[in-house]
Amino acid sequence: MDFSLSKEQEMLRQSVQKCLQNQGGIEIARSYMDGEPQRLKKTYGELVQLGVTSVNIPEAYGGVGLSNIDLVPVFEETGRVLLPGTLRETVAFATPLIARYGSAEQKEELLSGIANGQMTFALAVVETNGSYQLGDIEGTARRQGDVIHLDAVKTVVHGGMDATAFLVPVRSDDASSDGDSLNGDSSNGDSSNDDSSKGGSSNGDHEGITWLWVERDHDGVTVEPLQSFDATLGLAKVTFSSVQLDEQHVIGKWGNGLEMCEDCVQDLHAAVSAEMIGAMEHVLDSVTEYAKTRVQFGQPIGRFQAVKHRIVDRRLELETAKSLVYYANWAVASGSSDKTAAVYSARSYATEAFIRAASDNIQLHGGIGFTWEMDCHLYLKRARALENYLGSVQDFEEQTASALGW
Amino acid sequence: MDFSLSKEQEMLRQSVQKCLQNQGGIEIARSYMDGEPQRLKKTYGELVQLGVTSVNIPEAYGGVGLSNIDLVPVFEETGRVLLPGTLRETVAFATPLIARYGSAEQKEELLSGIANGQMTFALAVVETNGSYQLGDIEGTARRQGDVIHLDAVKTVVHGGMDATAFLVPVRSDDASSDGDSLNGDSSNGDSSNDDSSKGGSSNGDHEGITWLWVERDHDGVTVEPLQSFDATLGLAKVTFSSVQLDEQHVIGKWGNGLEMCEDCVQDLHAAVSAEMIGAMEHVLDSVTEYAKTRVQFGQPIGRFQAVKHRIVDRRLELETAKSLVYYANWAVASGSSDKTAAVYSARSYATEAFIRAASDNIQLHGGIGFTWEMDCHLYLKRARALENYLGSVQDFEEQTASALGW
Amino acid sequence: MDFSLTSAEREFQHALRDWLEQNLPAGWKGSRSLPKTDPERTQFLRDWQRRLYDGGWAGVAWPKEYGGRGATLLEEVIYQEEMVRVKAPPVINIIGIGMIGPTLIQIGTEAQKRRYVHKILSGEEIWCQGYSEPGAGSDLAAIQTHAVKQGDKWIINGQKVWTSYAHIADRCFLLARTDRSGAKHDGMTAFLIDMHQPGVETRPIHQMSDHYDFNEIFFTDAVAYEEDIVGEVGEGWKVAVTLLMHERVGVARQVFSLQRDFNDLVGFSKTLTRQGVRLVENPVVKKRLVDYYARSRGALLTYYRHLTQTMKTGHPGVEGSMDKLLCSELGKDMLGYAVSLQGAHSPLWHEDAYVNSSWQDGYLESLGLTIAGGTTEIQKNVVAERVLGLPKDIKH
Amino acid sequence: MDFSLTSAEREFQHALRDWLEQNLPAGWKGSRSLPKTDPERTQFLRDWQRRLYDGGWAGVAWPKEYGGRGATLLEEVIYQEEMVRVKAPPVINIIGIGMIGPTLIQIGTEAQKRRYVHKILSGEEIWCQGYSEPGAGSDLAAIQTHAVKQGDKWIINGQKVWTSYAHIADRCFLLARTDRSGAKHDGMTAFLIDMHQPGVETRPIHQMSDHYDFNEIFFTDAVAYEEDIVGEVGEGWKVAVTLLMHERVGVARQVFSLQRDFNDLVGFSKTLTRQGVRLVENPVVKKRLVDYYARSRGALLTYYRHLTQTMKTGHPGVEGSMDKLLCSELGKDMLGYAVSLQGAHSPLWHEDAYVNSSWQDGYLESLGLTIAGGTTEIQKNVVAERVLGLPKDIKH
Repeated sequence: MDFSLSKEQEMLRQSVQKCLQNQGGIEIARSYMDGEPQRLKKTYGELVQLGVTSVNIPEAYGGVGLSNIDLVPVFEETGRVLLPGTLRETVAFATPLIARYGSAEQKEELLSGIANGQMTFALAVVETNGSYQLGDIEGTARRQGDVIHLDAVKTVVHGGMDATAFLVPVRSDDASSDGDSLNGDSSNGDSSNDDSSKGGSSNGDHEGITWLWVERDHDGVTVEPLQSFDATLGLAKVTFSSVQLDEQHVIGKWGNGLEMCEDCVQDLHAAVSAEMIGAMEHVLDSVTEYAKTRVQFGQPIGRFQAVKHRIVDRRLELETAKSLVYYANWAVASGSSDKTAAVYSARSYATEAFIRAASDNIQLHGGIGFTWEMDCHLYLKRARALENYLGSVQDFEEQTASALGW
Repeated sequence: MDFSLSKEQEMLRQSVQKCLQNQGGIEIARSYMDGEPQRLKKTYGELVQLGVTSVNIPEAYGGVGLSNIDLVPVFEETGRVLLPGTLRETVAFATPLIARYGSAEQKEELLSGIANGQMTFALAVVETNGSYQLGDIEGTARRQGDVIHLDAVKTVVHGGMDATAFLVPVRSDDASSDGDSLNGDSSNGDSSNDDSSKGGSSNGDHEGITWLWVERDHDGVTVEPLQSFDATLGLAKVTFSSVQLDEQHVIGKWGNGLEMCEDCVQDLHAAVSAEMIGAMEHVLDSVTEYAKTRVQFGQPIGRFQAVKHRIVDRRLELETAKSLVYYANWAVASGSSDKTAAVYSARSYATEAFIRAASDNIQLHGGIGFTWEMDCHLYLKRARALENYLGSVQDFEEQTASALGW
Repeated sequence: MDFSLTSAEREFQHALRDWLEQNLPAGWKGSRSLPKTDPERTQFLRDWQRRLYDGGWAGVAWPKEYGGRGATLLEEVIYQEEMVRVKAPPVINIIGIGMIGPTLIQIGTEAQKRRYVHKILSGEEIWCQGYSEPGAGSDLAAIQTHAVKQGDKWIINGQKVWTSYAHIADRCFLLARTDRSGAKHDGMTAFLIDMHQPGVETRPIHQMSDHYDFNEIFFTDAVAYEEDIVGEVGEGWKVAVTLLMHERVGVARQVFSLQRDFNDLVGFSKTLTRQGVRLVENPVVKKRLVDYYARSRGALLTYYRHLTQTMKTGHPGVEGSMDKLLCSELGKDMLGYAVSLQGAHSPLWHEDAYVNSSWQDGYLESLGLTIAGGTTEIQKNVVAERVLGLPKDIKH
Repeated sequence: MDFSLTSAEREFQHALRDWLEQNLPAGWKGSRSLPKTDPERTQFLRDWQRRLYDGGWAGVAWPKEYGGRGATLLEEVIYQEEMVRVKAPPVINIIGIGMIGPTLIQIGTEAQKRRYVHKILSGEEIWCQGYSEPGAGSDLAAIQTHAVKQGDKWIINGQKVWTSYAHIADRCFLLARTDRSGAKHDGMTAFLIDMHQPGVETRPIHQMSDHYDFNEIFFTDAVAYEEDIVGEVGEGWKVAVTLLMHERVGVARQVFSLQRDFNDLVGFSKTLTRQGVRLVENPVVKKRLVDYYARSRGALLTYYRHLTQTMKTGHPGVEGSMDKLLCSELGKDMLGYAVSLQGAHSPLWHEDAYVNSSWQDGYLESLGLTIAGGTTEIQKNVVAERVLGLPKDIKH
């Protein structure tokens, strides 16, 4: 039994950390906020050079063939500097989605695009009603002959301003509705991962969800920026208006999108959680440092128990979150039977702990912590912006409970 | 606008306080725990002398004709010394129940018995399944001619070891079931308070609940003590086995018990909450005092912010609870339209605040606070024992929400 | 115990309501947003204060002889409640009206009264208050800004921070050190400084909420004169305390805002849904809302209880620290939750906000309310030491 | 990162399980309750320890040459986990086995080893540990119990408190002041005291849980001899620290108990109902249970992470303070909730308890676990200062 990262994992952390620091650390996010995404692009390129986007791509497709647990240090480091962009969605969602459910052709094309940094993905999931429940999806895909017609409006797309392509779940009125019986089984050749054993009868609103991928510059795609208090997220509203796609843009089985999503979204939440603990650790390190040096009443404020014990409280939560997040990533990577409960309980716990840490960080910095110049607020805003990313804390808690059989 | 107790109310407080101190304060509870209820009996007699049991009896029946708000200082003081016994149930439930719903004869007999201290009541409500929902009542009352047959087993009866009589809600298979059409309307002459306007169609499980009162020494009544971590409560299991009662033992309309209970139980919860803030205040006063005198590391421990700020946190909760409880009692007394929300939100808030205060009191006293000799634990145990008295915090919260129309 | 208003109080309330109904700036009721940029915003606010002044509603607590209404404490509270209720624009000279004017009326020289008091009420001269410094936040007595006497002038050098309205203020009530020899609390003097002089430079502070409500002020050989001193030289701390005592209604605005925010939160929880269920019917949300109901009502009722206290003793006590703690901590918690409940849309801001950007703005601002005007940590010390009599904290 | 056991570890686990299956005291599995009164209880526990000893399971971490198993750290942890899992009776000589024996083996004289070590493991001699005093709780260095040399004897006077097992102990590891001249941490000496002498009187402490797990000890001219000193005169503090270092598995019992309690809590939440709905389906309860799931798993996994640390560095660090904080605070919270969930029946106790009196007992005991062995407040200071490097607290 050994509950620490391996030497290789720690080495990857160090090279990522060094790379991010070379690019300016938090300045990458600040430049991005100021409307200058070049620094982010350069950083992304460097991370690609380090192999970050290849880590969890199967060896058969030119990747390193590692898993979530190996990505933990990467996301801890990107979280620490609040890296904007779509690394998370690309590596922790698109890669497993394509690797597990894509056709052989898609794996060749898309995974190598991810590996070489040419392709990055954002998740265009949330409908304008705010729901991220796939059951509430209103956007549609219809087949007409060989052509798939996509109509959807998706909002609060994280990284939507930056991705080169979108992953879009839509309601697919399948074969029966247009008399076309070709419905997709044919082209998604590589069915070894289709995992029909997962099955469970799909019911009611959950029927007929299909995942498409769409290039950003495809005809009929409009991307509009959304204003957010976390301007590092590149939030966008993406409209797909009479977009015509070929079969190659369907990922996995036509109509089988729900199970695919439930599977891969756990990889994503495990990654989000890892980012959170990285960010939280930064916040606590910096407030600890501040408490040692800031003097009031002739004392470093860290000598006052109101300050020191509050830092300890948050630190204990960080320790707890870190344990849960490491385990969750291990559980996902090893397919442990408790992985669903592990992921969602880590996600809900880390979410709330991050908010508290970021909020207390401002408080303990006093007035200065409330200024735009200090970084404190960026962490709180990120904490709040990630809070409801693809689920609320209550959703995560209910998913945990349900996974535990309650 | 004036949000403080009147001179008269404060005078009543002082005389109650003095009386309780003369009888030994917390020693009344300790004697009771040790199996010596004499001190409690004597105290009750003294409180009767002070007029405490007459305060809210209508003037027409020899009382002072005041209301809940005037009882607040009384219950704050009895709460402060954790007075055992049935003063609360007698004064804050039996009195309003009888005054509002009793027959003229009952008012004469029972209210004067309460006023002179000869009669005390406990609420035999909770069924052995643990439910205090009147809808779950299993005990029954059947009419046969002029005789009412009562069969019920009630548990966790607070003050059950001390009361001279019990108030018992039971399921009353009314007239239709035994062909007797007399069903009670006749004898409950004083219908001015029956408040049929409250009405609302009683439905399903809530149908046919009737309140009876039964003397402790009535044939067929068995009282067995229950062990509790709060040995000051006189908890009992009370069995009514083929108890035969006359019409005079029915309070209010036959089958109308639910509304009556919903009405008067608010008086009771307002009183419980007032006790809680009295107890909480005692706890915080004593821990504050301890923090000024106990020295560790060469400092009074109250100089350490971990201690002083924690006391402040609890004090702020006491201030909040006190405001809510005062207002709740005022709302009940004045029939304010927000009284239900006021009572139940005060009850749930005070309950949790009391537990925290009592728990922290032990913590801040350190090892000594954990001993039987110190009083700290008595307050925690009372806090925990009252927590679920006639409802859980969640129940109270739901009642608040429902009263607010959510 | 009585929660009803007297007929005089009710009359006061109705008069104000009627006046507001007639006089809120055109278009305000719809958007309730200030012009985005200076100087439009400043002009808008100056106009609003002038209108209040003309209507006799600028300084309700001021004595009648100085143009006020001589309102009772409770009327003053009613005033705050109404202003919050209708979401009236802020009063730009609030520092002058709330504290500096009353202080000058109480202890200013005749010349100071003649020169300043009237223009405070009318809004002709806007005031700010120079207290905090970079090294003196919670530890206010540690200020370093100093004034040195040269002939009939005092030469002032130093830096202030967290000064509201400084960028538009005409004058500043400034606390400066005039003697470094004694204890920290001694050797301070209170000055009335002209902000339109070469030695004074203000720099706005960009807050995390993207607002600019505070400023830094840099004094470089700024000048004050003998007649600008309030009280005596070396008695600045005492003057500052006197000034604070004029803050009679304390957190009134915050406590009423909390009630309004709570009601609005419940309002949108009745319409927004999560997984098809209205938020207000979601048991987990409902529990939280009931908690906010109890705590916001509790903060309000506690405020009233303390007010009763103030009315009886004739002066506000340290209970104000409790009110501030209750309000500011609850506000941060509740507004955070109000943002959170907006689900996927919660990070959206400004024009793209889902329910209303004021929730996001309010939440971000709430992070400052547990800091400004005495941090939560300092307030707890105040309550511990001055209400509960616990031992003083470590110092020096 | 790897959560699986090695085959050696698994073998160890299975051997222990098999042995426990065969050897738990008759009737224990049903009631799991100790005899209510002494001396029956003491005899029961002595028998249990003897049985452990005979089976080779009394001191798994002890070196083989002293009768132990030379278990690895992880095996020691597995041992604790299994004992908690089967709710085995407590080990009466736990202080002797866990700390005093290993300390004597490490730094005791040959004579001390011969005289004491074997009897510790067999349970022939029960040990207690005299540290805390009425005036020295959190501030342990403030002890006043003193030993004065008279000829070849040391005469001991003073009072100890919170001493587990003192009422049945044969010997006491005592920290006493032998020199008052220097700093507080100096001038202490560690003695091995005979508890069966006229100058030693123990008095049980009645706890709020109605248990008597602790005692006071009064020393009135009690006697120790030169050969009873551990280490050197004046080095008592160092010896006490050495002794603490032998506490390798820290809060293992507590962390495993938490998991067991959590599972049991979920267990009864699946059967008990509130208003006709199983507790586990009540959304508000469910939310709370999920929180306990995360925190109890978090405490366990954090404990393992720290263990990994200990295995790498070879000695336990201050991480133990974090583990203790997490476990003891969570325990108090969770057990209180477990009692609360029992609704109207929640105050019932002993034979009248609803689910099982161990919930009420456990909750009441949990109030002590945030105090004993270093209060929460002290542990936070330890973490702040020794893990985070924050400034030392005020002292003297």
